[in-house]
Order: sequence, then structure tokens, then C-alpha cells
Amino acid sequence: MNLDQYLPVLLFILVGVAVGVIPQVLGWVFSSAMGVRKPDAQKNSPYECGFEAFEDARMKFDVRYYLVAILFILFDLEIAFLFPWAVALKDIGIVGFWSMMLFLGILVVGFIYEWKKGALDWE
Amino acid sequence: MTLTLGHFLSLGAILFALSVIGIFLNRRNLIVLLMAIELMLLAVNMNFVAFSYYLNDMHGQVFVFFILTVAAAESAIGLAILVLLFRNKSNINVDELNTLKG
Amino acid sequence: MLDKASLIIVAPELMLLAMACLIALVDLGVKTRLRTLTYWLSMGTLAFVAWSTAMLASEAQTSLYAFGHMVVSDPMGNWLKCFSALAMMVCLVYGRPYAADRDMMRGGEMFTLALFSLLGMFVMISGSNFLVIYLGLELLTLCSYALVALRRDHAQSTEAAMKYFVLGAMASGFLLYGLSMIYGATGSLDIGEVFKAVGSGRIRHDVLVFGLVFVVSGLAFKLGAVPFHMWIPDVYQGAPTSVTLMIGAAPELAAFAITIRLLVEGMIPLAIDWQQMLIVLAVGSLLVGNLAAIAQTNLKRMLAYSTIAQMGFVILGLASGVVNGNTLNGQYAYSASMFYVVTYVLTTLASFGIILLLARDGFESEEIADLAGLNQRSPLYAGVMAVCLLSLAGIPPLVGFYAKLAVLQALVSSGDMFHIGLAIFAVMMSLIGTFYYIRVIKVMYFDAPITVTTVSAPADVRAVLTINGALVLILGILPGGLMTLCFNAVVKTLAT
Amino acid sequence: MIDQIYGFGNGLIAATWWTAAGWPVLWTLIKIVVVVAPLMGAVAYLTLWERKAIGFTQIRVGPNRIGPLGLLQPIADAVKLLTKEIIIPTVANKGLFLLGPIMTIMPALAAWVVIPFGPEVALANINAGLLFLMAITSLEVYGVIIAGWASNSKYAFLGALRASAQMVSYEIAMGFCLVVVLMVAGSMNLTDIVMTQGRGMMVNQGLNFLSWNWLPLLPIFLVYFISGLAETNRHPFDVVEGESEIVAGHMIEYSGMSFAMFFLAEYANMWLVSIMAVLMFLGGWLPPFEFLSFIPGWIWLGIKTFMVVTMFLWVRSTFPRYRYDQIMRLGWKIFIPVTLVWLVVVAAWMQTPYNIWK
Amino acid sequence: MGLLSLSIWVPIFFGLVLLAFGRDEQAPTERWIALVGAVASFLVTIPLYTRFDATTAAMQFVEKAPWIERFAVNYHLGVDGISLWFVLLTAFINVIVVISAWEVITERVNQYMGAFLILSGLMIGVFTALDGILFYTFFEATLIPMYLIIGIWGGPRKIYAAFKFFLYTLLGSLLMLIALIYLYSKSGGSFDILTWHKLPISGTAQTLLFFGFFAAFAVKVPMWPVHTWLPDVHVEAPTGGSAVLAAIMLKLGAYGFLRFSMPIAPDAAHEWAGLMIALSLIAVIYVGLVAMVQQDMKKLVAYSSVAHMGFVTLGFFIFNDLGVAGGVVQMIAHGFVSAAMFLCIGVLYDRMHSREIASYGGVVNTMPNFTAFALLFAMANCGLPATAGFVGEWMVILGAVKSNFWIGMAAASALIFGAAYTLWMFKRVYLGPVANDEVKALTDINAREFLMLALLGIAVLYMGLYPKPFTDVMNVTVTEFLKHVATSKL
Repeated sequence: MNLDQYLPVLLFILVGVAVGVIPQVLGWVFSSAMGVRKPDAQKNSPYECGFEAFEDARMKFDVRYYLVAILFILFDLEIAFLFPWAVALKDIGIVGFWSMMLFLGILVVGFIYEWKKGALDWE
Repeated sequence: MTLTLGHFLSLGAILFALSVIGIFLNRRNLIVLLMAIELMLLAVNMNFVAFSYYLNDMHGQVFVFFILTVAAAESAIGLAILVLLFRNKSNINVDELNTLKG
Repeated sequence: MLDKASLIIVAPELMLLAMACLIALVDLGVKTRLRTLTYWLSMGTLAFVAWSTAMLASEAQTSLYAFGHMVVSDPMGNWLKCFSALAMMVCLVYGRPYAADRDMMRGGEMFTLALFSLLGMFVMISGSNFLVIYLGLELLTLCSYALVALRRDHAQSTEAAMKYFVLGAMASGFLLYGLSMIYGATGSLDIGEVFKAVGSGRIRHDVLVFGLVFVVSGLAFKLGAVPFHMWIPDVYQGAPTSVTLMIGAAPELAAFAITIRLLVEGMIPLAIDWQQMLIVLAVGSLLVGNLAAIAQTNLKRMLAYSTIAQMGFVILGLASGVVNGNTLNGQYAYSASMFYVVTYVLTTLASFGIILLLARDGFESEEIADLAGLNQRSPLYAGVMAVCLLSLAGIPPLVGFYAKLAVLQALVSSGDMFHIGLAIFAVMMSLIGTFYYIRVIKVMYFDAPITVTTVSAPADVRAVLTINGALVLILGILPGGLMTLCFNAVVKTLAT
Repeated sequence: MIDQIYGFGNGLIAATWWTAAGWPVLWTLIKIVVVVAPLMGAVAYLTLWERKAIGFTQIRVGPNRIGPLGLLQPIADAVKLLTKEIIIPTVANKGLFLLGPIMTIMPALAAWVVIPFGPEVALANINAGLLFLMAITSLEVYGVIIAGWASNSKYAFLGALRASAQMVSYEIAMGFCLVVVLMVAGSMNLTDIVMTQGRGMMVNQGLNFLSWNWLPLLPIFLVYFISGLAETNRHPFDVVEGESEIVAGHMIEYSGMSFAMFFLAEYANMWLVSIMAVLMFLGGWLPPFEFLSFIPGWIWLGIKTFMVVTMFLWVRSTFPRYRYDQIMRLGWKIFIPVTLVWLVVVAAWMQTPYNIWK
Repeated sequence: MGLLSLSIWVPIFFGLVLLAFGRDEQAPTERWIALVGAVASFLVTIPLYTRFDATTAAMQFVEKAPWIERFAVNYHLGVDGISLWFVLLTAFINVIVVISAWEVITERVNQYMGAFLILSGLMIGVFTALDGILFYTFFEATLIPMYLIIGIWGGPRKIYAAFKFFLYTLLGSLLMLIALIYLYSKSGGSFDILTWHKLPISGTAQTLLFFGFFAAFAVKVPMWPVHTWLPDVHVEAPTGGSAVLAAIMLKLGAYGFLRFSMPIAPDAAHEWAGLMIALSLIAVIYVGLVAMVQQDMKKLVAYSSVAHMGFVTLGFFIFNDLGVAGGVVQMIAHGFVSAAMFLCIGVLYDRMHSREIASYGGVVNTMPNFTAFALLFAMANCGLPATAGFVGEWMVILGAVKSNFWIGMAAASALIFGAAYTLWMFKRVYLGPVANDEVKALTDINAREFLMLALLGIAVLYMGLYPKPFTDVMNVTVTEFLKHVATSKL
């Protein structure tokens, strides 16, 4: 397995994490050093229009978010299937084309179905 | 240390065992169950990819691709059922799934 | 790859797919309560598919492969497909009024999902490659999960769906893990190749057996064999009855098919190993299924345990194919199992059909006590139910007896005392089984009815149910045709 | 020259661990810094340019107090943020709360590893570059969700839900766009994708810019650009941090440098989306006309990227904010069908003799 | 369609016709249809006797057609001297049963009559089947109508009785099923009983087979100690059910010994004959004693049935022609007598709704005609000469003495018990002064009851006075049978 090209990827991810961590640490250090860090109970309470929070923030939320999540998973996988096909389309020719059209056809059926069912309506 | 097939298979087996343990011992939250199931499929994927690479055979990786898809579809349905369950019972504790007994 | 011959072989599947999509879309415009248009379209499709698979089955003499050995078309598979299509038709007939009463038909999902799950079964049955089998299996189970949860505001069925989902997904995981091991050991996903590789003897036996354990557990999950049976009672009981029927009838045919494909067609050289496992499963199923069924008061749950026990018989048949390395007994054993499964499905359809028929708006009729005095309310339906239960108990001249006979014959003809002992054990267990079956008959015939309302049903349900019950009896009196059909199908399929 | 530096470093310590592992890692780190440092600068000055550009649109001057023409403004902002107190709400999940910003900035930077700045000039010239990009940018959602969840505040939570729903919705349309590009390029390697745009009938006549993907794939290009706006939660799709509704969305509980991370990530993403648009649709480092090819490729790349990123600002200063349901409708009901249709059209086109991407 | 098929399917056809009827509004029609069906099915059996060739032991009226080709199962029917009379007996009893139920059964008449007609067809099937699976099918299928008859129209503990009946008999027959399948494999794929008769089988296998069949038939006969279901079932079953059960169903088991156990496993039969004889003697003597202390008339008759069937099995396992023929004759005689006994009890029960001996007394005063019949049947049950019961028992005892004096002695002593309990019951129920007001209010039998009892009475007397037609038919067959059984198969 030739993974040479992936060394930079790994390092870059690490650098990305470092870029995330270092400034925060610095900010912590500086703000502490300059004495601006004065936490108190009011300041550290969650923001809610000046009131105390009435209830836990981890509340029930709209089921449509679930729906979006589920639809996303499915469509994203369609894309995952399209990726290798798209790359190879020039090689696999007309058979490949029609195979994917069948696949997309089913996808479109599902899409029309959920559209008509109102799964895509936010209101 | 060189990575051999055995290492990958062991990893797969460990993941698989973890997921089975997760399914059977988890008494708290159904979401954890769903995650354990995903983990199980990933353990299988690990096996397939490892075998595919060491056998020099692409079919295993194709299989992985399909397993991933199915896993996604499965989690979609699992989530949907979970939402239904939550709406009907107002919680998702494993212990609360007890109306069917006998 | 995409040649015309291949397309003809999968024509029923393609038809099913196209129509399932079309019906999903057409249904969007259907407004009637009973979804008449959707219903008849589905029925037409299923009828056509059943007809075409029957044609394929009766014409084919050998196995035909398509798409580069991905799918296979052989008589056994095609007959199983034909039967599962018919079973699905019957499910829809019985289930429609029930579903409509329970707010499950606000959309036509029931029909679409039924068609797609049937497609899944078809793919499973035709799969000649681990991947195809797996995809079929998942298509089936995913649709089944959704079907079980179709009654959205019903806590119990949602709970059943969740249990089904978790255990079903785990079963797929087990099966897959086993398949991955077999793939690693043999280097192929193609069942034919796997067979060659396993037969060559070059492969490490322990790896294969390790994979085999998982494959067999996965299959046992799907068949509902002890100790992997936990989902069956809960799901049968919790699911809306019309859906119970859908997941309890036709899918058993498909599960049988993949068991044959994986274990027999793929790994017959390992028969010594998997037969032992199957025997343990069978003994456990017979024991647990029959004993647990006695304690049930819920009819659906009782039938669920009875399913487990019946599957014990099927597995027993599968486990007696190879004797001392000799596969000659195989065709008898496997055809016996096939006959058993087919007749089991036929009987299950009618018995759940009765439950569906008796259920009214807001009343489920799933307790055994709800059947009290059915004979006084409707002798016909009581008769149908009695015929089914006696058939499940294996009393001649009903078809269930010949199924048991065939399996027992396969066991006994293998010749050694161990198998004969198993046969005796099996009949003892079925004696216990008889107890709870005739207890239901007792309730129907001997007890006084709680309500005196006569049972009414739509004409199509009545007609199909009568035919279904009559078939259990007629096939009992004349089982020869179906038996020969199963035998020939298995012989032709295994010959190649 | 670069090879010489590399050789010099390689010979610095005569030990196998150095030549085999130590120096290559260090060398890569140097290269990364060479990418990241200008990027950070670009991000910083993009904030200034944004304020300036909006100012110009509105016939104002924009920031002009700190430094000549306000050029030191970003530095002042940075210092201010650096010295501000970092607040960790008492009810928050501490670990996740701190992880949120990291998970946001990391993908925004790590994605750059596969961006080619010219032929053969990429940190990692991997053959699945586009796939990597999709994968790593998808992680962005985690940052948002983690931040919103860990804050344990209703506004943050709602904001996070809205943001993630929006991001995943547009990711689908964006994914379809990428697929179309892939299809015509026949490769997932970004360098290849650029190079394939430098061929064709129009190139032979010196009109390079007409053979770039933007023209035959115009609908896709538009969808991609608009999806990019939505992906980065930019105007007019910035309901996520809509000040008037849910104040600052998932970032509300953050302050100081933690907040700055989200800020940085947003601008880094803007650059990323822009350069991606350039690479995929606007010919990357290729000159628009043959006769302009004496100008180095990286300059062209810079100019094009700058133009695209300026469009982001132009859009912001021009359009009013969308309602949330409109956003979702646009994503699901317009973009997905449009891209799907165009995908089929292009695929079919490629099967005909008139295929221009042979 | 051959005569045998007709005798099987005519009653089943009429039974199905009846089941297709609706509710009890049409009860009169249903009764007439049932009677027509029963008489018709009896009539079709008569040519069997008239055309029977008593000079051969071979199967007659043979019908053979492939049925389940996969297992080489044939629809193979035939009768020989042993089975012929049972076919007629079954059809005859069926007519009686239909008549007995005429006014008594008012609920679900069609199902009651239908069940009996179907049951009759199935039982004829058992007696005529020459194929193992066909035999088993009929043998088991009889359980279903009987189960329903007991359960629907039975007495207070009918459910217990129905379950006990069903499960006891099923348990035995399942072991027989294994034995059948084993024979199928041994014989190289044949379910033909006649083939099995000729099949050489090893000693151990014979023993196992013998006990496999024993499990099924001993329960059905019933032999001691698996007889306990019979009294319970008899007590709870409706009159017709008891009559058919005693008259025919018990014979299925005994017939099975002759058709399966002994010819297929002759060596094992000889080897275990001692055990069989011992069990039979226990049945005859011990159960006879038990019968004596019964308070319930039906129970008493039930125990006496067990004792009488003990004579039958005793006769079979002493392996001489007097014994075997006597056993068969005893079966036929018991068919008439026990049916008659139960019908008598039924007559009383219909009026008094009690079976306790203690609630009766002096019935002769109010029902003289009936008591005359009852006396006849009681005498037959004791085995007094000139009644049907005498012939069989006498032949068996003679046979037993021939083979072993002490066995004969023991069997003969049992006759005394039989006389004792039957006559004692008769005395307590019929003789003496009128016991109470209910007995005083009894009305004598009506024409229907007279007809039914008269038919049986004629049969009992005829058989007792002139048993030749019965024995002539079976002589050759029994001789052949004994010759076959005497030949070792080892």
C-alpha cells in the first residue's frame, strides 16, 4: 500500500488541531495574565434573554430535523455510489450509463415519493 | 512492527465483540444500541477490507461499499423507529421495552 | 454482463421492481380508504410475477446463471419465488381490511413495502453470491422493520419494531461476519467458487468452521431457531397482525432458500460441522418452542412459539442430508424441508387469516380466549382454523402430517440410531405441540361464545380464506403433487 | 532550489531515523506552514476586505482608523480577541465545549492539504482528492453540533440543529455537483481535474476560458456556488447565526479565542470553497487566454480565487436574508432536481458522439 | 370406484354434505340426510359379504392406485377374512348411532351427524388400508371427529376427557409412525403392508418395531396399564360417541396387532407373547374387579370393555386358531354388545340425566320393554350362551386351555367377574321396587329406540345362536395368518 501521499494529510490534520488548540490556550493564558478572567455565576450561566434558564436545554426538538438527517444519510450514499461510477464512466461506456440510470431512476422514484409525501416541506 | 492480516482480523474481532457486548449489556439507551450495531458492521468491514487487500481481490471492497450503504439505510430506519418509539413512550430506555412478555 | 439472457432470467425481479416503484407513485394519487387501485395493481403484479416464476420453474431443467454468476435461476428458487409471491398476495388480501381499520393505510406504504420485501426475498432466493444474498436479505429485513412500525401511534408495535430491528440487525451482523471469514478463507464471494475451494481441502478447517459458526447463527436468527429465537414471539405478538403475517409467512421461504444456498450449495463439504450445529438448533427449537407455547394465552404469541417449533422440524430436515460423508440422502432431506416450509407457510397464512378476520375495529382478537365458541358463530371459519391447527400439529390427513412424515423419513432413512433417536424426540415434542393446538380447537368448539355476533368479512377475504383452508385439507389428501414438485426442484437444483 | 533545501536538510544529521522519518516529517511540516501561514493572513485580511467591500457597496469607507487605510485592523482584532476572557458556562460539557471550536477549524484547514496551487504543486497529490475534500469538509458539521450540544443552552442547541440541517442539505447538492465534475474529468485527482479543462476545441483557438467547466456545466457551477454560500452559512443563508432570532446560533456561549476559531473557520472555508470553485469550474491556474500564459499559474489562481471570494461579499451586501424554510426548499426542491437532471444530461451527452470531454 | 372405496367415501361424502348445512333450523332435513347416508353406506358394504370368497386368505376387492409417488405410497385397499366383518360392523353401528341421536341431539345436529358419518368412513378406511401411510392417515384422522364429538356434546368433564383421549392415542401412534418409516427404509422404499409381511427383519429391529406398534395399539385397545383414558372418555362422551368408541375404535387397536405387530415382527411377537398374555390377564381379572366397584354405569361398562378386549389380545397371543379366531369373533361380538350397553345407558340417561347406579332401581316397573332388551344385552355382556358374547370368549378360553391350562383357567375365572358385575348392576338398576319418583315417572322406549335396540338385539342373538357365517369367513385367513406368524423372519 502506498501511503506516502497520506503523510501530509495526517500532519495537516494535526496542524489543524494545533491551530485550534494553541490560540485557545494562548487566549486563556493572556486573559488570565491580564486579569480580565473574572468568572462569576451569572456570567457563566447559559444565555437566555436575561432570564435564568427555565428548563434543560436538551429538550425535545422538531422531528423534521430527524427527517433531514435520515434523508441526508440516504442521499449522501447515493452520491457515494455515484463517485466511483462518475470516475469510471468513460471506461464502462453505455452499459455503465444505463446501470446508473436504473439506479438513479429508483432514486428519483423515492425522491418524488417523499416530495409528494411532504417530507421535504419545512412548513 | 509490520501489520499482518492477523492484526486486522484481531481488530475486527475485538470491534465485533465490543459491539455484541454493547448490544447485550447496554441497558440504558437505545441510541447506544444503534451505535453498537453500526460498530458491528464496521467490524465486518474491517475484515472484508483486510481480506480483500491480502487476497488481492476487489470483491471484498465492493462488498464493503454495499455494507456501508445498507448500514446507512439500516440506521435511517432505526432512527425512524426510535423517533416513533420516543413519541409513543416518551423515553428510549432499553429497560422500558417490556410490554411484550410471555 | 448485461446480456439479454441475464435480463430474461431476472425478468420477474425487474417487473416487481418497476411495478413497486410505479405503485408507490400511483398511490400518491389514491384517496380511497381501502386503496382499491393500489391494491389491485399490487395484486396484478404479484399474480403476474407468480405466474412468470412458475413458468420459469417448470421450463428450467438446470440452473441458469446470470450477470456473471451473481444470480442463479433454478427450479427450486423459482418455485420458492412463486410461492412467496402467492403468499404475499394472500397476505395483502387478508391484511387490507385490518390495516385500513387501524389507520395503517393513510398511505400505500403497506403495498409498496410488501412488494419491496418480496423483491428482497426474490433476490435472496436467486442469489448465487454472498453479496447478492446479503443485499436481498437486507432489502427484506429493512422493509420488514418498516412494516412492523407501520402502525405509528401504537406503542406495542413500535416496541416490537425496535426489538425486531435490533435483533435483526445483529443477526445480519453475525451472518456478515461469518461470510467475511468464509470469504477470507476461500477468497471468493461466489457460492460456486466457495464450494470448489472448500471441497479442495486446501483451506484451514478451523477458519472455515469459525466463519461457519457465525453464518449458522445468522441463519438461525432469520429462521427463528433457538437460541436465536428471542425476536419471534415479541415481534409476532407486537406487530400488527397483517404485518405479522407478512413477516411470518413468505420470508420463511426465503430464509430456507439462503440456508440451502449457503450451507448446502456453498459448504456441503463441511456438512459434518454444520449438521451438528443445526441439530443443536433443531433440538432446542423443538424443546423451547413447544414447551413455551403451552404457557401462552395470546394466540399470536402461541403461534410464534409454534413457528419456532416448526422451524425445528425444517432444520432437522436440513441436518439429515449428509450421512457419513454420503450426500445421497440430501435430495430427500432437503426436499422434505422444502415441502415442510411451503406447507407451513400455507397453513400459517390461513391461521393468521382467521385472526385477522376476527379482529374488528378496535378489537384485536389475539387472545386465545377471543376465539371462544367460534364454531357457533361461524362453523366455516372455525373449521378452517381447526384444519390449520391440526395440520400444524401434524395430524393426518392434513398437509402438516406429510411434511412431518417427509422430514422424519429423511431422518430415519439416514439409518443410524442417533438420527432415529432424533426422530423419536421430534415426534414426542410434536405430541406436546398437539396439546396446545388442540387447546385452541377446544376453545373454538367446546367453549361458549363470548359474543354472539356473526363473523362478516369482505367477499375476497372470505373466498381466499376458504380456498386456503381447503388447500390445507386437499393437499393433505393429495400431497403427492407438491411433494414431487419439491423433490424434482431440489434434485434439479442440486444436480448443477 | 527547493530540491536543494530538501537535500540540505536531509544531510543535516547523518542518521537513518532522520533521513527516513524525521526530516520528511519536518519538511512536510515546513510545507504545511508555508500553506497555512499565508492562508491565515488571507483569512485575516478577508475580514478586512469584507468590511471594506460592503462599505464600498454602501458608499462608505469601511475601517480606516488602524494603520493606513485600516490595514492593521485585522491585527488589532486578533489582539483584542486574544486577550478576551474565555467563558465556559457552568452547565456546559467542558470537554465537548472545548472540542467544538477545534473540530470546526481543523477540517477547514486540513482540507487544504489536497488543494493544488499549480501543476505538481500540492501538499498531497492523492488520487482521491475530491473524496478527501468531501470527507473532511463533512466533519465541519460535527464542530457545529458539538458546540451547540456542549453549550447546553437553548439558543445554541437550536442554532446547531438549524446549522447542521442546512449544511447537510446543501452538502447533497454540492456532492452532486462534484460528481458531475468528476464525470467529465474522469478523475478524482484535483490536478487532473484542472488539467482536463485545458484541453478541447476552444483551447486550440486560444480561448481557454471557454473550455473550462463553467460553461458546459453552467447550472452546476451556479448550484455549486450557491451551495457554497449555504455550506459556509454565509449570507443570504446565515439564519444560523441570525442575530435577530437566535443571536449567534451555536456560537453564542463562546467568547474570546474560542469564538475566534469559529470565525476563522468560516473565512477559511470561504477561501476553500472559492478555490474549489476555481479548480473545478474556472480552470484553476490556467490562463483565460493563450496569449496570457506568460503570467505564472499561481497568479491566475490567486486572481480567480479572489474574484470568487469577492462574489461572496458582493452577494452578502446585495441580498436580503432567506427564511429557513425557503433555504431548505431551495436545497431540496430546486438544487437536487436541477443537479440530478444535469447529471443525467451530461452523462447522456458523454455517450453521444458530441462528447467534448474525450 | 370399487366397493371398498364406496364404503369409505359414501359416508364421508354424506358427512361433508351435512357439514355444509347451516344452522339447526334445518335439523329435520339434516337427520334424514344422515340416516340416508348411514343406510346407504351400510348397503354398499353388504356386497362385500355376499361376494366374498371365503376359500382364500388373499386380499379381496383390492384397489390400488398411486397416491404419493414421492414415497411410493399407494391408495391400496383390500379386505380379508379378518377385516371383512369390521367393515360391515362399522357401517352397521353407524346406522344405529344415527338413529340413537335422532331426538337427543338438538344442537348443531349437522355437525354431530356429519362427524359420525365421517368417522365411520375413516374407520372403514383403517380396516381396509393395505398401505402403511394410508392406514396411519385413517387411524389418526379418526381422532379428529371423535375429539370433537366428545368435546362438543360430552358431559361435564368433556374437555379433560377429550384431551386425554386425543393425547393418549396420539402418543402411541406417533411411535408407530416412526416404526412405519423405519420399515419404509428397511424395505427399500415401500409402504406396502403385504410387502412388509414378507420382509426379513433382525431380532432387535423386530423387538423395536413390535414395541413401536405396541405403543399405538395397546393404547387404543386399551391394554392394562394404558387403559386409564377409556373410562374417563366413556363417561364424558355422548351416547353415540361411547357406542362407536367401544364398538369400533377399540377394535382398531386390536386389528392393528393382527395386521402389523404379529405378521411383521412374528419372532418378537412370540418372544414377548408372555408379556402380552400377562397384560391381557391382568386386564381381564384386575379390571374386572375394578369394574365391580364402580358407581357409574358408563364407567362400569367401560371397564368391562377393557376386560373384554383383554380376551381379544389374550386370544391373539396364544397363537392358535381358536385363540385368534376367538379374538376376532370376540371383537365383533363386543362391537354389538358394548354398543348396545352404552345405548341402553343412553336411553336411561336421556330420561334421568344420571348415570349413577344409585339413582335407579326398579326400572322394570316403568319400562318393561326396555328392561327386556337390557337383560338380553347384560347377558350377552356376561358371555352367557346363545348370545354373541359367549362365542368369542368360549373360543378364546378353549384356545388358552389348549396352549396352557392355567392361562385358560385364569381367563375362565374372569367370566365369573364379568357375570358378577354386569348382573349386579342389572339387579340394582332394573329390579326391585321403584326407587324414587323420577324412576316412577319414566316412560318406556319409543319406536325409534325400540328399532335401534331391536336391530342390535337381533344381531346379538343371531351371532350367539348361529356364529357360523362369522367364523366361516375368517377360517382360511386365520389359518394362513397363523402359518405366517409361525414362520421365523430372522
